[in-house]
Amino acid sequence: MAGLELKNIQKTYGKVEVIKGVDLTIKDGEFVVFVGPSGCGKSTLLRMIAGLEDITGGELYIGDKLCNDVEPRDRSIAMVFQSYALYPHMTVYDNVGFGLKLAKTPKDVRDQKIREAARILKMEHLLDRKPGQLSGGQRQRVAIGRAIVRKPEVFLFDEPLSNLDAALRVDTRMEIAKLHADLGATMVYVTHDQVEAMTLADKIVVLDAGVVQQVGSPIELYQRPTNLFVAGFIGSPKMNFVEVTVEAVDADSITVTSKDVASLRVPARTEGVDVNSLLTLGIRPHDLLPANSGAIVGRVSLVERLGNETIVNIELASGAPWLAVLDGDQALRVGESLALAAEPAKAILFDKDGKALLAPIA
Amino acid sequence: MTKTKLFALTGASLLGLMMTANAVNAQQSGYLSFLIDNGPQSVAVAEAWVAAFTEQNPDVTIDIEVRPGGGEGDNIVKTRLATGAMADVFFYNSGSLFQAINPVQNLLPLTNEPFQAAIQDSFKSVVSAGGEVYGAPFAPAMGGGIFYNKPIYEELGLEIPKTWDEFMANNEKIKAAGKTAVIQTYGETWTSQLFVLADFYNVLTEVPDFAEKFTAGEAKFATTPAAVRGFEKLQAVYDGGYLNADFGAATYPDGLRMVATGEGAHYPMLTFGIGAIAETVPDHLADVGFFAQPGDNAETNGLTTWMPDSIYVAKSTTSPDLAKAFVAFVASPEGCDIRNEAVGATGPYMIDGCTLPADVPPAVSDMLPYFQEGGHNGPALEFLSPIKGPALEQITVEVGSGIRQAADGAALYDEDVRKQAQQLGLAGW
Amino acid sequence: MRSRASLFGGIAAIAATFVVFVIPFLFIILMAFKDKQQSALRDFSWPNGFHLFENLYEVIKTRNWMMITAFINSSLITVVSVTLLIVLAAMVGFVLARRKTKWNGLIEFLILAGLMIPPAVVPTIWLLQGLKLFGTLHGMILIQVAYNLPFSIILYRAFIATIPRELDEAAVIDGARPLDVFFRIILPLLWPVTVTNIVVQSVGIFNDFTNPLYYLPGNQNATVQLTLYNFQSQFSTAYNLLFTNILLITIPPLIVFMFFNRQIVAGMTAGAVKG
Amino acid sequence: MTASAVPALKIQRRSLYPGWFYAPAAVVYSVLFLAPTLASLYFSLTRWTLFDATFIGFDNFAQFFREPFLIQGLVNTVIYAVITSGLKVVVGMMLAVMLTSQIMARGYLRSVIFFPVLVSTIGVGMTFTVLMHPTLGMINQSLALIGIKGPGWLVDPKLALFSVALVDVWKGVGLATVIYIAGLVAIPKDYYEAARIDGATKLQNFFYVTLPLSRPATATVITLSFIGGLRTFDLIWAMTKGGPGFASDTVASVIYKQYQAGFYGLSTAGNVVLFILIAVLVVPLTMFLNRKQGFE
Repeated sequence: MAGLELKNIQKTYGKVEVIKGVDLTIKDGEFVVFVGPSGCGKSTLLRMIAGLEDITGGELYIGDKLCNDVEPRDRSIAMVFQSYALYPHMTVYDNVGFGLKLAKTPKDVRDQKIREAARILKMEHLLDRKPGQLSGGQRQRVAIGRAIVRKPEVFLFDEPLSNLDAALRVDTRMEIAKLHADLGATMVYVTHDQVEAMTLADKIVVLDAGVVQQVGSPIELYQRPTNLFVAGFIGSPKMNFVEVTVEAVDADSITVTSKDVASLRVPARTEGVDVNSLLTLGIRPHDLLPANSGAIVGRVSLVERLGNETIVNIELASGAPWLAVLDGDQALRVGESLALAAEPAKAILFDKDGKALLAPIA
Repeated sequence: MTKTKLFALTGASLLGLMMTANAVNAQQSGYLSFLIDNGPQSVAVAEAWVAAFTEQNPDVTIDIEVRPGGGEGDNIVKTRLATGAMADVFFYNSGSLFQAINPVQNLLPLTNEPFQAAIQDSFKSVVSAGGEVYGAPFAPAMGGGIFYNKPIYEELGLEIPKTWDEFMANNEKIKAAGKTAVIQTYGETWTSQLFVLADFYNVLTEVPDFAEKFTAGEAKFATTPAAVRGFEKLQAVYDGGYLNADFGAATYPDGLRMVATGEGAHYPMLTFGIGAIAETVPDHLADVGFFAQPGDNAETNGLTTWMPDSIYVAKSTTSPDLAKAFVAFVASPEGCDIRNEAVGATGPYMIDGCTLPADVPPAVSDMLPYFQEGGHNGPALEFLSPIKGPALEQITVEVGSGIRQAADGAALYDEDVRKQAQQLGLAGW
Repeated sequence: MRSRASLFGGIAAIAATFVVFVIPFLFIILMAFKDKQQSALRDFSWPNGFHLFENLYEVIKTRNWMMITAFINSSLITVVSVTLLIVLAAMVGFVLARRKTKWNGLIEFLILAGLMIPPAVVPTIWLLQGLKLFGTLHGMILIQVAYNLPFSIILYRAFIATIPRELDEAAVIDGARPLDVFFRIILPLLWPVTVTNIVVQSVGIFNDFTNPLYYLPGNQNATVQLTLYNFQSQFSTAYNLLFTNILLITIPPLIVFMFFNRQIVAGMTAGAVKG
Repeated sequence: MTASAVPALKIQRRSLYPGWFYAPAAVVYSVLFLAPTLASLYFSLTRWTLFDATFIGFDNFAQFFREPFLIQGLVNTVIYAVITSGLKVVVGMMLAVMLTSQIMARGYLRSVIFFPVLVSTIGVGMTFTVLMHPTLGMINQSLALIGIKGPGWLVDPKLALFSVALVDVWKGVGLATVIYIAGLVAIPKDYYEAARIDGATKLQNFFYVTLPLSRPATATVITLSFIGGLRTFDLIWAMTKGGPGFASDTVASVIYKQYQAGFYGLSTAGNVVLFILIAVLVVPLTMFLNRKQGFE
């Protein structure tokens, strides 16, 4: 078993920089998810780990071995592709066993391993079929089977669930989590879906424009995003933002106000923050509560009643569209005015560069 | 120039390679390869000669290879000579085409072989180059003229024409009788040239030095009235409506069959066609007669003659003695007899001592008087001049199909001839 | 309504194709059954008696059983050169479709040039002699490969572009080397085009007439098209034999076709590869 | 900008798509095709008897363009190529549409249409020469049965070229059809369904969906059959030898006749002319077709 070490990894195509110096340590047995919008470089980074893309600069260690110039087959990795990339002309059995065959594994050993993988993934009955005869979910299983049969030290997943329908996606996600628990192998997983990232990851790496924005556990990212991008990307529904003016600065908090927000005192890092300067206030929809004398007032524009909770779209005075997720069923009407209170401790302020002014952990 | 030499050198060294390659299998086993054209007569007679020769020499093996005839065959012969891959012994034309295969460089001289003593000088002259004789005749001399159907002539009471006007008058009567007067077979284009080529004796009677002047670029077909006559005659039979309905698509065998069976009255052709008639419609062989293509004057009526094709030995042969022995065999009276036996007699031989059987077909006996004392004959232009335009057959098809006027055709042929002369690098062009 | 329209359409199509495509073949077949006299009429009539076997015997035994040699030679040339063509062309097509470099333009130019430029015969013969390949089956095979490569490459390249690159990558992750990827993944997936290639090229090479005429002289090297040519003048008065010959040399391509017929259609219909 | 890269470690990893895959094909192709072709460029500038070559500059080209029938040959070549490729596109497309529809006896139709592709050109030429005989030929005899006097297909100078072109289409349309079938089945069904919902008729379906989306197939068919048409030789040679007279001569048959006549330099020059003709016509054509292809 092995961890991964990325040191200032860079990738350029001609003059276009795709990955701009990524440093990352992945511990043995960790489940790491690369998440970010499409085109952020997360797949490229994964393919560089796999050896499918050359590394322009920096060093990649798998275990203790420098792997920049090691052939993929010698990196003890396995990969599951977005399109599964099953070999259409081979049966499931042969698909799963192809790598072993190339490695000249004796036939009986091979057979045993294939059947074991099939058993783990509950696909023994599919072994004689060709990929064309399988459903999406079954193909997904075969692709995973092909990965685990080789007993790699690192599993690489490239958006493996994006071709599945919603229900299947949830099931398969759970299976992958279980697989990780069973195998205890290092897994690197790429997705653009932050829910997948949150549910699966030991550690999430948020990427944007070829740069690592933040690395941390899901809860850390949710509660203490380091910048506007991470704050906006992690969490569903998205965090609400509005521009505010600093009213007063204390030792460990800042009081802000605006057309939309009556003065709100938010715990924060205060260095370099001046009165009257502009900041961005972020509050998650779940952290808003209806209150008669709430700090935030808006007009209801849409109500989605889910029974256990109610999602309310409101339009603030400045025109900013916010969301609030309220507990229980709330009888609200479109057009009526709604006042909301926010728990100041859960609000986050961002400076004009988008950096979060997080209060130090007590 | 150095490049030219380089290529020549390359060619020569390749030639050398080929020779060493051949040497191994040839010396051990008295082996000859023998390249012939694919005409049925050639195949039949070649097989007969090989059979007879190998019977006399049991240790010898002779392998017959067949190539297409016509221009494609020319190409193969040239290509194989140029690349040193020629068979040991081969059939090929005499006259202008013989000159085009660069005999001095490619062929083995046969000048001093004993059998040459019996071969007529007129033949030797058309297979000689640079003072050496390279060939021996494997077929009888031929005449170019007109085959006619005897039963039609008898039925309509026609006389053998001595002038072109008489010929056309005969055609008119035949046409009036509801028969095809003149057979043409442009399905094989070479047959279309006969009216022009076979008219050359008539050209010579009027312009005796035409061939020399033609070679020198001084005489042209279009500007020599006697020479244009051939094209005009070709046009006249078309304009007169004398031709068979399918003249554009009919083939040489069709033409022979038609003239033999009376589907048509006249077919201009070389006399070697007799052999084919004997093979394909033997029952009608006696119905076919032959006369020279008439000119404008009955007094000078005579035949345009063709020298037979020749058998040659390639210089690249590894068994020169065996090859020469085989050629000597072919060019012997015995060889002539085998030929008579295999494909019948089609004309007088160019070899002293060769005789024709007594019962030759009428077409042959019709031809013989032109060769005998008091007869008139003269060689075709291609034996007097190295120049023969390659497009003549297309031009004669055009003139003979009414696509082009005779004078225009003659002028176009002059253009074609000019190109040939230039390619041959002749002076005066 | 609809089915009736398509029924009429179908019958019309069958009738039209019968006249245009089938009758000429029936003509060839009927001629091959006739005797010499009847065949000389060249009409579309029922044969007077059954002469196929004597015609066949006559054609095959002509010129010392040359037809047998010709069939062996032609089959050898066809099988070997088509095999080489498939492997070489697929290799080129594979790299050409997958790897974009500055050479691609040049390579594509050369491929197009190969489709366009008429081969230079005599210099080729000189070259073959220098390589000691002139007049040998090896030489002929290599000539066929060289002349037909561009077409095969074009077929393959277009098809390879439709095979997802992830398959190659999956194979690489599985530990495949380039040759494994090519022979175990790509080549099997190319089967539909390979069928097209086999059919088109083997028929073309088997039916080639010009190139053996020049590059393969000698009786022992005869190919089937040359027999047709050799016999043409010999048989020019015997249409029955001429057409028997045509019929005889059409049989091998016919077998290739019957063998691959379903796969041509199936392969074509398979379209893009599904994964 | 990426100054901290580690060039020292740059061991070239072996590519998944190694260049040496080109090598075997390149060797065969260069030695047996490219080298002789380049040599022929030299020979086109010589008077060449096969035995020796004399450098004469551009005389051969001058002579070639003085050929009385070269211009007609050039025109014939283009006409032939346009007719054959045009008909192959139109007929091939029609047959492919028919064969991909729910027509009865599809297997029979497919086989029958493809079958002529299998027969040798020489055999087809010989057969049709017999069938097109002006009096004895089956075609004209059949026409005579319904009271039509058939034309002299191959012997009428106005018709000969077109007759050969028709036979060429007869022989080659099967291949065009197969290429089109492949192109048509690759068109996703969604387009037809969308068009149907938009209320398109069958004809509109064809013109707005099938035709534009089968453009790659069209490009292939046109390129192949156009080049083939420009280079065509065996069929013309087997059927008319360029005749009657020069009526169906193409550049290729003119070249061959020069070659036959032993004018090797001249004929090689003709080869170069043919190559240029093809390049001038085909290169822009393929560029045009490929540019369009880029949109899909």
